This record gives sequence, C-alpha cells and structure tokens, in this order.
Amino acid sequence: MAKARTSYLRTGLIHLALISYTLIALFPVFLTLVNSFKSRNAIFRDPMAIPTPSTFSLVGYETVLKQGDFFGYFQNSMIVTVVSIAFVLLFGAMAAFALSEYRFRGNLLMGLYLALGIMIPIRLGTVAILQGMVAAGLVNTLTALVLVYTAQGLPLAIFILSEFMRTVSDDLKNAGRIDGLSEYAIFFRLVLPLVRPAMATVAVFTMIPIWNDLWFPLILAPGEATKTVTLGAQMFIGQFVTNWNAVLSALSLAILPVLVLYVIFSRQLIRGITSGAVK
Amino acid sequence: MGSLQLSSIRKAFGDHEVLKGIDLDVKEGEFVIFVGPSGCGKSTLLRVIAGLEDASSGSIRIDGQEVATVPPAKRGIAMVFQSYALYPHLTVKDNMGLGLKQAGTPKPEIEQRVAKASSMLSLDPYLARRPAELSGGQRQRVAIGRAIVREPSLFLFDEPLSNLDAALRVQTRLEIARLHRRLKATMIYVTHDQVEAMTLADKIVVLNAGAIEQIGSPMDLYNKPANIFVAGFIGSPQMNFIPAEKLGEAGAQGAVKTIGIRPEHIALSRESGDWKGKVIHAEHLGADTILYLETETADLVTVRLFGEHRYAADDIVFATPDKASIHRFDANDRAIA
Amino acid sequence: MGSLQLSSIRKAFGDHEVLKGIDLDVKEGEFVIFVGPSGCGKSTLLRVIAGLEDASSGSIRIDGQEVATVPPAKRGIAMVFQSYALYPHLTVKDNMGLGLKQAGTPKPEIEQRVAKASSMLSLDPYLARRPAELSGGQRQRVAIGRAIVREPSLFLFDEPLSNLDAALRVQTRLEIARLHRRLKATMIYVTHDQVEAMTLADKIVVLNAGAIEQIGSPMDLYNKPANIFVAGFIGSPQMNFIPAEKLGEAGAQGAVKTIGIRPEHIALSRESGDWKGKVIHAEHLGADTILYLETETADLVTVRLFGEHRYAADDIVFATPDKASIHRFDANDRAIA
Amino acid sequence: QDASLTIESWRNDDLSIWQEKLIPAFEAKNPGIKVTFAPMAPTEYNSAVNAKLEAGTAGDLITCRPFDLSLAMFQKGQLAPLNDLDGIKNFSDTAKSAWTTDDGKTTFCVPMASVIHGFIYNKKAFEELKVEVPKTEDEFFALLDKIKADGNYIPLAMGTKDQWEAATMGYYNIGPNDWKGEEGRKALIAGTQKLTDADWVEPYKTLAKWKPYLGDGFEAQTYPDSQNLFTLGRAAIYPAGSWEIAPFKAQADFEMGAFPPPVKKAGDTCYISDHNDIGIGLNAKGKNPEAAKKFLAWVASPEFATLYANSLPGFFSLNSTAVKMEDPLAQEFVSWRQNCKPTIRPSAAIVGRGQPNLDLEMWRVSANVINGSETPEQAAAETQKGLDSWYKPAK
Amino acid sequence: MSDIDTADPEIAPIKRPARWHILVFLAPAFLVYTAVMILPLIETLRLSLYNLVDNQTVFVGLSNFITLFSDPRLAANFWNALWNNLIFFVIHMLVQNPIGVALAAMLSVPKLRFATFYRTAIFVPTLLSFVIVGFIWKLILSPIWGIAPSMMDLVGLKWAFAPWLGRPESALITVSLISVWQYVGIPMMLIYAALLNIPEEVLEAAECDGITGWSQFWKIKLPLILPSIGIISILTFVGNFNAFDLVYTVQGALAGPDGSTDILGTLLYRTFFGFQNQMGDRSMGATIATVMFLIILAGVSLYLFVIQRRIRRYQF
Ligand SMILES: Nc1ncnc2c1ncn2[C@@H]1O[C@H](COP(=O)(O)OP(=O)(O)OP(=O)(O)O)[C@@H](O)[C@H]1O
Ligand SMILES: Nc1ncnc2c1ncn2[C@@H]1O[C@H](COP(=O)(O)OP(=O)(O)OP(=O)(O)O)[C@@H](O)[C@H]1O
Ligand SMILES: [Mg+2]
Ligand SMILES: [Mg+2]
Repeated sequence: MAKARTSYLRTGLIHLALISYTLIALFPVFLTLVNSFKSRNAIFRDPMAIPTPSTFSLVGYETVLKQGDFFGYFQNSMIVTVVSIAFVLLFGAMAAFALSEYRFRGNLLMGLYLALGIMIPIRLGTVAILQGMVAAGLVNTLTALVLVYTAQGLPLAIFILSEFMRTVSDDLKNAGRIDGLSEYAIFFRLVLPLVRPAMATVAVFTMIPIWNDLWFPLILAPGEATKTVTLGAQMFIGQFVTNWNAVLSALSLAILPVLVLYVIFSRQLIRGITSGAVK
Repeated sequence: MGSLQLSSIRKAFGDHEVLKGIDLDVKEGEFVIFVGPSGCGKSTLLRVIAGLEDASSGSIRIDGQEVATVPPAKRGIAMVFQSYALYPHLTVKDNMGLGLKQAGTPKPEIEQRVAKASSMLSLDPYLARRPAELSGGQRQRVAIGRAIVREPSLFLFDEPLSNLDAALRVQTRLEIARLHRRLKATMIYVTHDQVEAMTLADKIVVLNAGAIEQIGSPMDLYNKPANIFVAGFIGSPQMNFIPAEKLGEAGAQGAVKTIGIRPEHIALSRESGDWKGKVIHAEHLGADTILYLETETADLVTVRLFGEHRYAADDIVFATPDKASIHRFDANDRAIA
Repeated sequence: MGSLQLSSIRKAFGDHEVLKGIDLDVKEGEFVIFVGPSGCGKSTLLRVIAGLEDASSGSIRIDGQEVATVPPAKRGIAMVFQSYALYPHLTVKDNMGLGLKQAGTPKPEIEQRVAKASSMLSLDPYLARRPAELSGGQRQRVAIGRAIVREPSLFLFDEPLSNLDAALRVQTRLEIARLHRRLKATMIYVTHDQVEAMTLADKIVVLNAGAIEQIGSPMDLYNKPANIFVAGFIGSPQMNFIPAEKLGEAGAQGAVKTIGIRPEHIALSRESGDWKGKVIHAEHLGADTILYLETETADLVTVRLFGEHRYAADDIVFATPDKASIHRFDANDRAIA
Repeated sequence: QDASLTIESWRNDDLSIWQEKLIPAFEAKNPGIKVTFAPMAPTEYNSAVNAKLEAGTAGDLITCRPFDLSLAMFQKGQLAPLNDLDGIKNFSDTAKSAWTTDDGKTTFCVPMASVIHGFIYNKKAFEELKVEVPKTEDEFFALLDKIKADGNYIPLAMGTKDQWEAATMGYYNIGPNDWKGEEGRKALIAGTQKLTDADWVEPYKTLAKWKPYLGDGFEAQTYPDSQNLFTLGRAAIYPAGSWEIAPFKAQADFEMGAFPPPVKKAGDTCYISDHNDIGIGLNAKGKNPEAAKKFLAWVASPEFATLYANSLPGFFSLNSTAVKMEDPLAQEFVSWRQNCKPTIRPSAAIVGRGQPNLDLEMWRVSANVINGSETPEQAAAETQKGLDSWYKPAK
Repeated sequence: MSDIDTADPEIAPIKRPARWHILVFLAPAFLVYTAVMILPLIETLRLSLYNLVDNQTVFVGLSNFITLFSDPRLAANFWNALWNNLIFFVIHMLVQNPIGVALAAMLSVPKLRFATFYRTAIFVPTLLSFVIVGFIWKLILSPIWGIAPSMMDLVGLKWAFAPWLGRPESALITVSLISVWQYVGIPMMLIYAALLNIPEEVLEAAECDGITGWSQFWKIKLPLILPSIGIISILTFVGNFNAFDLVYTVQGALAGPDGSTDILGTLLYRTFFGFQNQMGDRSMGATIATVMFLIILAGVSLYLFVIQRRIRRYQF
C-alpha cells in the first residue's frame, strides 16, 4: 500500500513478529525433515544436527518405498481427500446458503441439527457406519471413505460458510434476482464466487482431518488397494519398537501433498481479495 | 406491456412507517419520475415495486396482474440500484451480460447488445475491468448498462445519473429518452435533478414523508403546484414564500395565507419597483445570476436573472413580481386556484 | 494552515496512466473545485492528496512540507468519499464522533460538535441508526457530517451532494460555504454540478484525461475558456460549436477554425435573424426553455431562453448570436483572445 | 479351491517376518491358501478388531491378546473354540491358560509366545567398571551406586512417562520374588492375600529406591527414550522384557548380557515373570474356516514354534516341544526357567477383568511411586481399594 | 422437513409459492449427513440407556448416568477430566485465539511482503499428523536428547527447564501449548478470511479519520469480524471438548502423569474403546459421550440462540 500508509518501524515490527512466529512454527517441522534424513543413531545422538555425510541416511525413505505401494497409497489419499472436499464444499455451501439466505420455519433448528455433528466424534458411530457400509457393499472401497468424510466435514463447513454468506450484500443478490437469475444461479454465479476466501478456508479445514485420519481407513478400507498414506505410514509404528526413520520419512512425504493442496486453496483466498466487493 | 397499479401500498421498518399508503397508476409506456426529499421513501417504493421488499399491505399489479407473490425475476423488470450493486467478481462485460446469459440469449446477440450499451455509455475501454477498478461515474454507467441490455418492459431507475458529469448526463439522459421511445417500455425513475425530471417525465410524482403530494406533468407541477410543498420542491432556486398579511393590498384576498412567487418571475431594477431591498448575496453562474435580497415588505427574496448582471452585495434594488405568476396558498398550505 | 502544492503528480494503475503530471497550487483558505468528465482522475487525485494512494511520481506539499511519506491521519485532512465509506457497525452519531474520540476530544465537545453537524444536515432523527438503515441521501449526509465535525485545515470532498435533492443540496451547499468562511479551511471539492462549481469555487480546475485543461475563477472559465474542451465542459446546455468556414464572413478571420456560442447568448425571433432554422425539439423546464434547432448555416444549434416560451417542434425560427459573446478557437482548439 | 486368509494383528513389528519367512513356509505346504498378514498400530488394535468383528468384516484369523480381552471375544461368540484343533495338545495347560475359559474347559486361541522379564545390561560398561552381575538386591543397589558414582553411565534406563514401563519392567519384573510368583498371585485371586500385604508392598518400596538411579528428567522419559538411552550406550542396565532382544541386537553396537531379578537374600528361590503374550484365534464368522483351521494347526506345530522363536528371539515359544534357539541372549533368558519359578503377571487373569482395571492401576501407581508422588503404602492401598470395589473373591 | 417450504407467516403475510429450491439446497447435505453421521451416532448414544448383562444388552434407563455420577471412581475421573478440559479450553482461548487473531491482523496488512510465505509457514503445523506432532514435541521437550535444554541454555534459561511433560503440575499446560502451536493456523485463517472481507474504503476512511494501527484494529476491524471471532470461539470450544488425539499421542491413552492431562476425549476413548487390558465398555462410553454431547450442545446452543443473535453482521 501507499508509502504514506506504512511506517518502516511498524512494518519492521510486523516482520519481526511474523518471523519469530514462523520460526516457532517451522522449527519442529524442520527437525522432522532433518531427522528423516538421518540414521537412527544420529537422530537420537544429536537431534538438532544437520545430516552430515556420516549421519546422512535414506534408510527411512528406502523402507517406506520398499514397503507396499506407497504411490498407490498417495493416490488413494489424494482421491479421497479431493473428492470429499469437493462434496463437502458443494453440499455444505448449498445448505449454508439455504440457512443464511432464506427465512423459513425451522431454519434455526435445521442449523442446530446440522451442527450436531461437530459435537460428537464420528468415531463413536464406527460400528453402525461399518455395518451400513457392509450392507451397502462398500467395504474396502474409497467410496465408503468419501461418504464418511463428506458427512464428517459438512457440519463445520455449513457452520462457517453460513456465517460468511451472511456478509454478501443483499443488494447484490437482489440485482441478480432482477437480472432474472434463478436462486440456483444466484448461488452458483454470485454467492459462491464471493465467498471464495471462506470456501478456501473450509477446504483447508476439511482437508486436514481427512488426510491425517487413520481410523476410518483402518476400519472401512484397510485393503491393499484402498490403503491411504497415513494408514500406510502407521505400519511403522510397532508395539515395542517404532521405526522412527520410516515414520518420519513417510509422514514427511505425506506433508507434501497436503502442503500443495493448501497452497492451491490459499491461492483462492488471495484471489478473493482482488474481487473485493464494491460499495 | 408494463402498466403498473399501486394501491394503498404501506411499508414499515419496525414501527417506522416509510410508505403511508401509495396509490399510483402508471400506463404502459409512460415515463414516471419520483421526486421528493432525501429519505422520503423513493427507493423503498422502487424496491417494493421490484419485489425486493414486501409491502406491509396494499397491492401491486403489473399488467393488471397481482404480483405480490411473483418473484422479482419473473416481474419482467430491470432496475438500476442507487448503490449500483455491481457484481464485484465479474468484468464490466459480464456484469452486463449475465442476465442475458442466464435467460439463454444466444452468445452473438449478447455480444451485440452489450456492445451497443457499452458504446452508448462510453464504456468500451473498460469492458474487461472489474468494478473495483472503475471510477464512480463508470460504475454508475455499468449499472445502467446492465439494466438496459435486457430491454424489459418496466424499468426502475434509482438516481441513475447522480455521479455523471454534465455532458455525460445530458447524453445519457437523451439515450434513456430514446430508449424509452424505442422500446415503448414503462420507466420509473428517481432523480434529484430538476432538469432530468422536467425533460424526461411524462408524469412526475412528488413524494413527501412516504405519501404522494401531487402527481402531474412537469409543467403542471411548475405552473400549478397543489400545495406549498410541491411549489417549493419543484423549481430551483426555490419559490419565494411571503406571508400574505405582509403584502397588504396584494395579499388581502379572502383565505389567502401565503403568497408564492418564483425567483425567475421577479423583475429587478435599480430605479423603481414594488419592493425595495438590498442585495445580500449574488451568485454569478454565467448563464444566470441569482440575487438574494433583503426587502422591507417581503423579507428575504431570491431573484433569478438571465445572463450576467453586475449587481453586487449591498446594492439597493427594486423588485417587482410578475402578477400573473403569483401563487396563492391557504391556511392549510393548499393552492388556491 | 492548509495550503497545498502539487507538482507533476503522476499516477498509473499498471500501465494505465490516470494522472499525467498535475501541477497545482492551492492557497490557504481557498475553495478549489475539480471538475472533469467521469473517469478523468478526479477521485484519484483526491486520494493521492489524502495519501490513500501513492503518486507514481511528483511531490505533494501541505503547508510547504513534503508529505509523500506522511500517513493520511497526519496530514490534517478530512475526506468525504464518493462511496461514503461509512463504518457499518457504528450508529450515525458514532460514525461522526469516532475521529474526534480518537483524537481525545473531551466528550461534551464531541457531543456538541456532532449535534451541530447533525442539525445542520437534518440528521437528528437518525442519530441512533446504523448506515444500513439509511437512505442514500442520508448516508451521504452522514459522510459529510463525519468530515466536518473534525474541522481540519484541509477538506477533500468527492461529490458530496450528488445524492441529495435540490432543496437539501442548496442548503448543504450554503452550509459548506459558511463552514469554509468560518473555519478558513482549504477545501478541495469534486462535483458534477455546474451550479455548485460556479457558486462555491474560488478556483475551478478542469481536468481531462488526467491532465489539467484550465485553472481559473468560475467566471473566467465561463467567459474566457482556454480551449474547446473547457468551453464545452463549463455551461449547460453545452456551448454550440460551429466550424468557422460554414459561417463565411463572420468566421473568416485568420486562424479561426471554430466558432463557439453559448445557448444563452442566442436571441430567437419568429420573424428575422442571422440563422434560419427549424425547432426539432423543445424542452420546457418552467424557468427556462431549451430549443434544439436545425439551421441551414450552423447545423444543430441549442438555444436557451429565459422563462416559458411557446415554441414547439417544427416551428420555423431565426436565431441571432450575440456578437460580443462569440468565442473563437484555432486549429488546435485553443481559444483566440 | 483357493482360499485367502487375513490375519488381524497388532504386531506391525513382525510384518516382514511374516511376509518373508512364516507365510512362505506355510503356503509352500498348503498350496491354494493365500495368507495375508494385516497388522495395525497396537494402540488401535483392540477397538478396530472389535468393530470389524461386530460388523463382520474382520479377517479369518485374529491375533489374541492374553486373558480377559480374548475371553470376552470368545464369550461374545466372536472367537471359535479350538479344543479339537490338531496340535492344540502340543501346549501345556499353563501355556493355554491365557486363552482358556475360567473353568479350564475350552481353549479358543493357539498360544504363540510368552515374554520373560529381567534386566539386560551393557557388558562393555560392566567390564569398564569391573562389576559383576548382581545376585541379591543388596548387590544390585551396590552395583547401581557404583555406576552412579562413576558417572559415565546412567545406572538404570527407565522412564515413568509412559507409565507401563514402571509397572511392567518394574513392579511385575521384581515383584514375583516378593509375592512368591504363582503362590501369591493365586492367593490374591482367592482373596487370601491383599495388595496391601507386605509381600505386595515390598516391591513398591524397592521401586521407590530406584529413583536416584534413573536418568535426568526420567518423569518425561518415554519408552523409546529408554530404549535409545540403552542402545546408544548411555545407560548401563535396562529393566527389560525379553521382546527387547531382537531390536536391541539390531541397534546396539556392544555386547549385552542379562540377569534375572535379584533375590532378597542369597539362596532365596527366584521367581520370574514369564507371561503368555500372544496367541492366535479363529474368527467364528470367518469365511474360510477350513483353511483357517489348517493354518492354526500349523501354528500349533513344532515347525512353526522353531521358525517363530528364532525369527523373533525374545518371544518364547509356548509349545511343549523344546525349541532350539540360536540367540545367546534369548537362551540366557530362557535358561532362567530352569532355576526360577515362572509366573504370569498378577493383574492379567481374573482380577484384571473389572473396573477399575487392575493392570492400568498398577501402571499408574508404579509410576507415582517411582516419581515419589505416592508412598508404596498409598499405592498399594489404592490398588486394593480399586480391586475391592468390584472383585469379590469366591469363598 | 415439510415445513421448510412455507414462509414464516410473520414475515411475509402473503402466501408464497412453495420454495422448492430451499429443499434442493438442503437435501444433499441433509441426506448424507443424516445417513452417515447422525443415524450411526444415535445408534451409539442409544447404548447409554442399555447395559450388558450376561452378554445380553438390556434396557436400563438412566442407571448408567447414575452410575457415572455416583460411582466415586467414575465420578472422580469424570470431574477430573472435565476440569482439565476446562483448563485446556481456557488456555486455547487465552493463547491460541489471540495469537491467531494477531497473526491474521499482521498478515492482512496490505502489501506486506512475504505474506504468503508467512501464512503458509504458520499453517504448516496444522497440516501435520498427530503422530509427527507427538513425536517431535516429545523429542524437543525431552530432557534426554537436549534440544529444549540446550536451546534454553543459549538464552541463559537452562535453569528454568524441567521435564514438563512428566510433571503433573505442568503436563496439562504443556500439552495445551503444543495443541495451541498446532492449531493457531485455524483461527488465523478464519480471521484472515474475515479481514479480507472488509471493504478497503472503510479502512481508508478510518485512515483519514486518524484511526490507524492498533486503534483501527480495535475500533473498526474487530467489530466487523466479531462474527468470525464468535465462530472461532465456538469451534475452539467444540474442538477442545472433543479433543483427544494430541493428548493420546503425547501422553498416551492414560493421559498421565497420574491423569493430570486426562480430558473428556481421552476418558471417553479409554472407556468406549478400552485400552490395553481394559476392555471397552460401550455403554459407559456412550454414557460419557452423551454427557459430553450435552455439555457441548449447551455451549453451542448458548452460542446459537444467545450470542450469535446478538452479534451484528454487516454486509459489505
Ligand atoms: N484500482 C484501479 N485500477 C485500475 N484502474 C483504475 C483504478 N481506480 C481507478 N481506475 C481508473 O482510473 C481512472 C480515473 O478514476 P477516478 O476514480 O479518479 O475517476 P473520476 O474522475 O473520479 O471519475 P468519476 O467522476 O466517474 O468518479 C478511471 O478511468 C478508472 O477506470
Ligand atoms: N432497512 C431499513 N431499516 C430502517 N429504516 C430504513 C431502512 N431502509 C430505509 N429506511 C428508512 O426509510 C426511509 C426511506 O428510505 P428510502 O431509501 O426509500 O429513501 P429515499 O427516498 O430513497 O432517499 P434518498 O433520496 O436519500 O435515497 C429513510 O428515512 C430511511 O432511513
Ligand atoms: Mg434512495
Ligand atoms: Mg470519482
């Protein structure tokens, strides 16, 4: 922004604060990455050291890549995550729009009903879910996971999105109505693009628990063909011995795709600014 | 297509009544202009007609059909919002084309209609920009363009030209007049600009505090205002009002309480005239000169002269009202014919 | 307090140059009005002066001091935005008082100043409302109120009256003039309203496409426009421009390429005159009558007559320009003295 | 026809052994049966398998935790009885006790392995310090003092953060000497002894004395930390379970030895904790019961015992047929069976099936005792109180 | 759901035609959510009214609840977990949310360089799996491997180091702070998105009014993002009272030392799914889950029906 509106001191302080926090945020991550390239002894002898030729070791990564079809797992995780996010965003935004835009009897109750899901961990319903999936013949399919994650992500998505949709100007939606846009068109063409920052945020929030979830893949789709990365990585967590090299490597690898997804989504967030509302 | 009947429309926000029973009959193809002080309910009335706001009571008929339950999109209207309400995420072109696209108009036709509107509104260089990158006047033109590309049978304009410069305003005004003639569409138009109101309207509706004061053709309102409010509201500078008793003989006719005389109906002379006064302020507009006089008989009087005149503050002058142009009002502020 | 010097201010958005080297000198206490076509850069220039936008190059001095790196808050300015930019979460009263509160003004004084501004702008009934519950004109008045309560030494007004009705506009205009006199503050004011420009300004700056066309007092601009652009821009209806060669003797003087004559400087008669023509459109405004003539010698000519006249379309009339009021322009569109 | 079997297990650690050694050996003999070993993280195992069993998607073969957890599965009809399985007679009653109903009539899992507690030490360190393996408690503490005085090694590698170390490697490890193994355990079940009796409090008192010999910040020391401290050569003695043998061998670059829990006085009978730990059972609703039974019969065979015990030194076969083990450290552990009386963990059977869970209570209080936040008497009283709240010993 | 296509009579006296679109907008979410989430959960919560007697599930009414609150051990565990959970929540509200808001406010400073980098970096912890977070923080805070002690040594604070995770006094705070570290990204993102929504011109008006920097934040931005602050508070509340994984990975299922980090989530999981040799007790688990659900529901209802209605929203 304008030179006139930024003071070097203030900008300096802001950078200082942000850099400090970035260090706090990244240091442990840095440790994880660094150690994933070291031999086990080196990890525990001097966890802070950068890998040297003598301590450098790819044994973790080798183990990971050797053990099972890791790229297949990636693919599964990716499919499940992306498809679930898509459904959560679409269905969630639709429901949020209905709740925030229209006044109808039971609106508040419907809102509360749709929010119940964030109050009880879905894990508790495992047995019934599994039985349902068995009945539907969906065990060991990615569809089962997508369904569960969609249901799991919806309450939060609706909760957040409806709040943001309330800030979309009525005049704008009205202009659309006068332009002959149907309610659907208003939703898809006007409201959705305008709440893009919120959609990106929701996408990110939805993505994390899905990507990192271990439980439902274990229960619903443990088969080799449907294994996800996290499930694949946890096979290195043993009863008495944990193969930390492999766990660190697998999970370091698993950060990458989420990071990419995150960057993609947060781009959307930025694009949201450039179309800031007018008047 | 495009006739409109309002009967006893009322609208309240909470317990604040904004429209207090509006009855209005707009014929097909008529150009009706709403004027009235800020906050009198003009925008609200437009919004009620558009279906964006539910009237608290009363009925609205478009083409003879009750539309209370018809959604805005189905009322066959186009509206220009006072706040523009442009789609911030769409380019100027898409802002204008969205309605057509939605209606399934073929692409080439959309292109062509948008192109026509944009050249008419001098928006060609901005077609690819988003609203945030436009100046106030440009935004306003986009809002007008969005309404006119759809060529519906009923247009609602809420102060569409308020941010335009004089030249563009004249030009756009003429375009709107031409559009009106060409489409034979009914137009309802809110404005604060007297020239717009006088030149465009078939019928002017003067609103005050949520009620209609008078409906009439521009010249009717100018020449035969129904009451002091309308007399004062139409015409700029405002009509001079003088308590009848002050004028003695001239005003002493029966029920007459107030005498009104427009600034342009007063002749001025340095030598002699009815009212002697002192110039307290002079505005030189080039084409006109407006003088504010302190007179003995009639208090403060505004006089409008054609062209440039050398009067200056503190000059002593004589003002003579044109007898034929005097308006008379009774104790209820009503005009006496 | 409140003098302003701009020298060669340039501003580009991307590679679109919006201000192309603006030089301007505003003395303490002056009332300067920017006029110019929509999109010519008026708002941008105000924003640059306010410090909301950085100039790409050039220098801005307020009270002789370079302010390029001074934040808006420290420039001692108040600004009225074209889009109002009210704080949506605050009541009208708090919208107006927030700046004072921030500056640590004692409460009773805030109360009093806000009360004064609000009564001056007829906002009293709305003090407890929030912007969303106001009409367009009410919002605009709040925006003005917010600026004036702070009584800074430099005011920036961006079309502050565009949404007000005629009466309120006159009233607010007078209030602003009074404020100007009382505070001796410098005011920079953007408007599209010729009357405002002519009555308020000490100095009018005519902008066109990011450059200054002419700076001068209102009557200077009206009587001695520097070029065709200014001549055409100031005055409504626009000046008539007639190619010199069409007029033969009258125009055949040396370098004269174009002849300009204002509509109000043409006399009309049914019997005889210089140019014979046919009325193609007549606008009856009550106080004025505007006629559009198709003449043989001078093409389309606009004539403005004082008061009501019975001319109607297709009447044959004779127009006679007032020789003394003729403007002459050379091949570069510059006025010839 | 082809049948494919899935083994549900918590033994992620053993994945490669199953894939590379055990399964090929079985499949070579049983063409047409394909076996998949599907381990998961041990913390998830119980709940995941339960859910799957209930919904009917669990594998044919279920790895059995010892005692009550599996018993509950059997009682719910999720595990099939295996009394008539070929080879089940290869196991002694003691071996089967962890997977047999209380009345001793029905066995529902094939025992696979047991684990023995003791102490593993760093031979190099002992040589450096010129110390001997302790026989009695006094010697043990003298030894710890000496190591501590030397300062080069942490005397004992154990932390209390994960709690179970404190109980499993501490209380269960040294306790049998005090409560006299099975004798005390059975008396507890019978109600003739209480956890507040001196025999049961004594081990806590001993544990409380360990504190000074643990590493700095042992309160936050996790189990892997302890393992690493020892294998990286920073600690001299590791209170261990025999399962550590294989990983320690892989990780430590020094020689290791082992000694059983020292007795109070020279000449006392020694007791060791020799705990049945892993079995394998048949999913009662499995899809290929025949093939699965074949597999179980093979698991019960001496062939499997040898293969398994040698691939996983430290998991000792429960098969009656003696198994020849190659690993010296494993042999060392197993050799204690000859002089000392084995016993299982006191909290495992019968007294471990109520709420609060005695095992978890013992974890907690053992950690507290070492941390010093509870006295041995308080610890014992708490556990007894918990037990009393639900356990009414048959008279 | 049949009532949703009629307008509220108070608002529109005129009978509108059925608004089917509302149904269409709600249906997909409603169906998936009900079928996959609500029904299974109801099925589970129902268990709280049943108990296992001789391997038979029998209806026992509210007796499980009575047991939960009357059994001294269960009740003690429950109150301990609830209390710890409150502390956990308070720490998040006092540390996580203010930091998140502050970070968002700084990041939204216009034209800040490297803003994308900062934002991504600060969000990375949130992307990590619990396994890593647990491992790495245990490693860092471990007195044995020396990362924290030696780093504190650098700033002369070594004396202040203690095995925090192992001490009952400090373990809960430490775990809470780790959780804060992991989750700061969430309030940050939400607030950031909300800040982007504020029209530039309003902020410019504030600049001119002399309301800059901090006071601009307090007086203009904060009131305008209040609904989002409400959301993050309620999300924090819900998230904290459901939290489980982090404690589980850092402190184990027993949430030691001596139950000092036991929160409702860990208590529930231990009870419901069992742990080690303790068998899962579905009925008691469901009972605890129901109580938790009621606590959270009370909080959310308070928010929805009281707070959310008081918070004003502004359209931009
Ligand atoms: N953010 C922006 N990005 C790109 N172009 C811009 C931006 N803001 C303004 N412009 C362009 O700069 C030019 C000048 O804009 P400005 O707002 O100064 O015009 P103006 O003279 O105030 O017009 P009006 O009278 O219509 O308000 C316009 O052509 C406009 O489209
Ligand atoms: N949402 C609302 N809540 C409460 N009062 C409102 C609301 N909208 C408008 N009003 C009030 O209703 C009255 C009429 O508003 P309206 O916008 O129709 O005025 P207007 O005639 O268009 O004025 P202007 O010429 O200033 O635009 C105003 O006094 C306004 O304050
Ligand atoms: Mg209005
Ligand atoms: Mg502008």
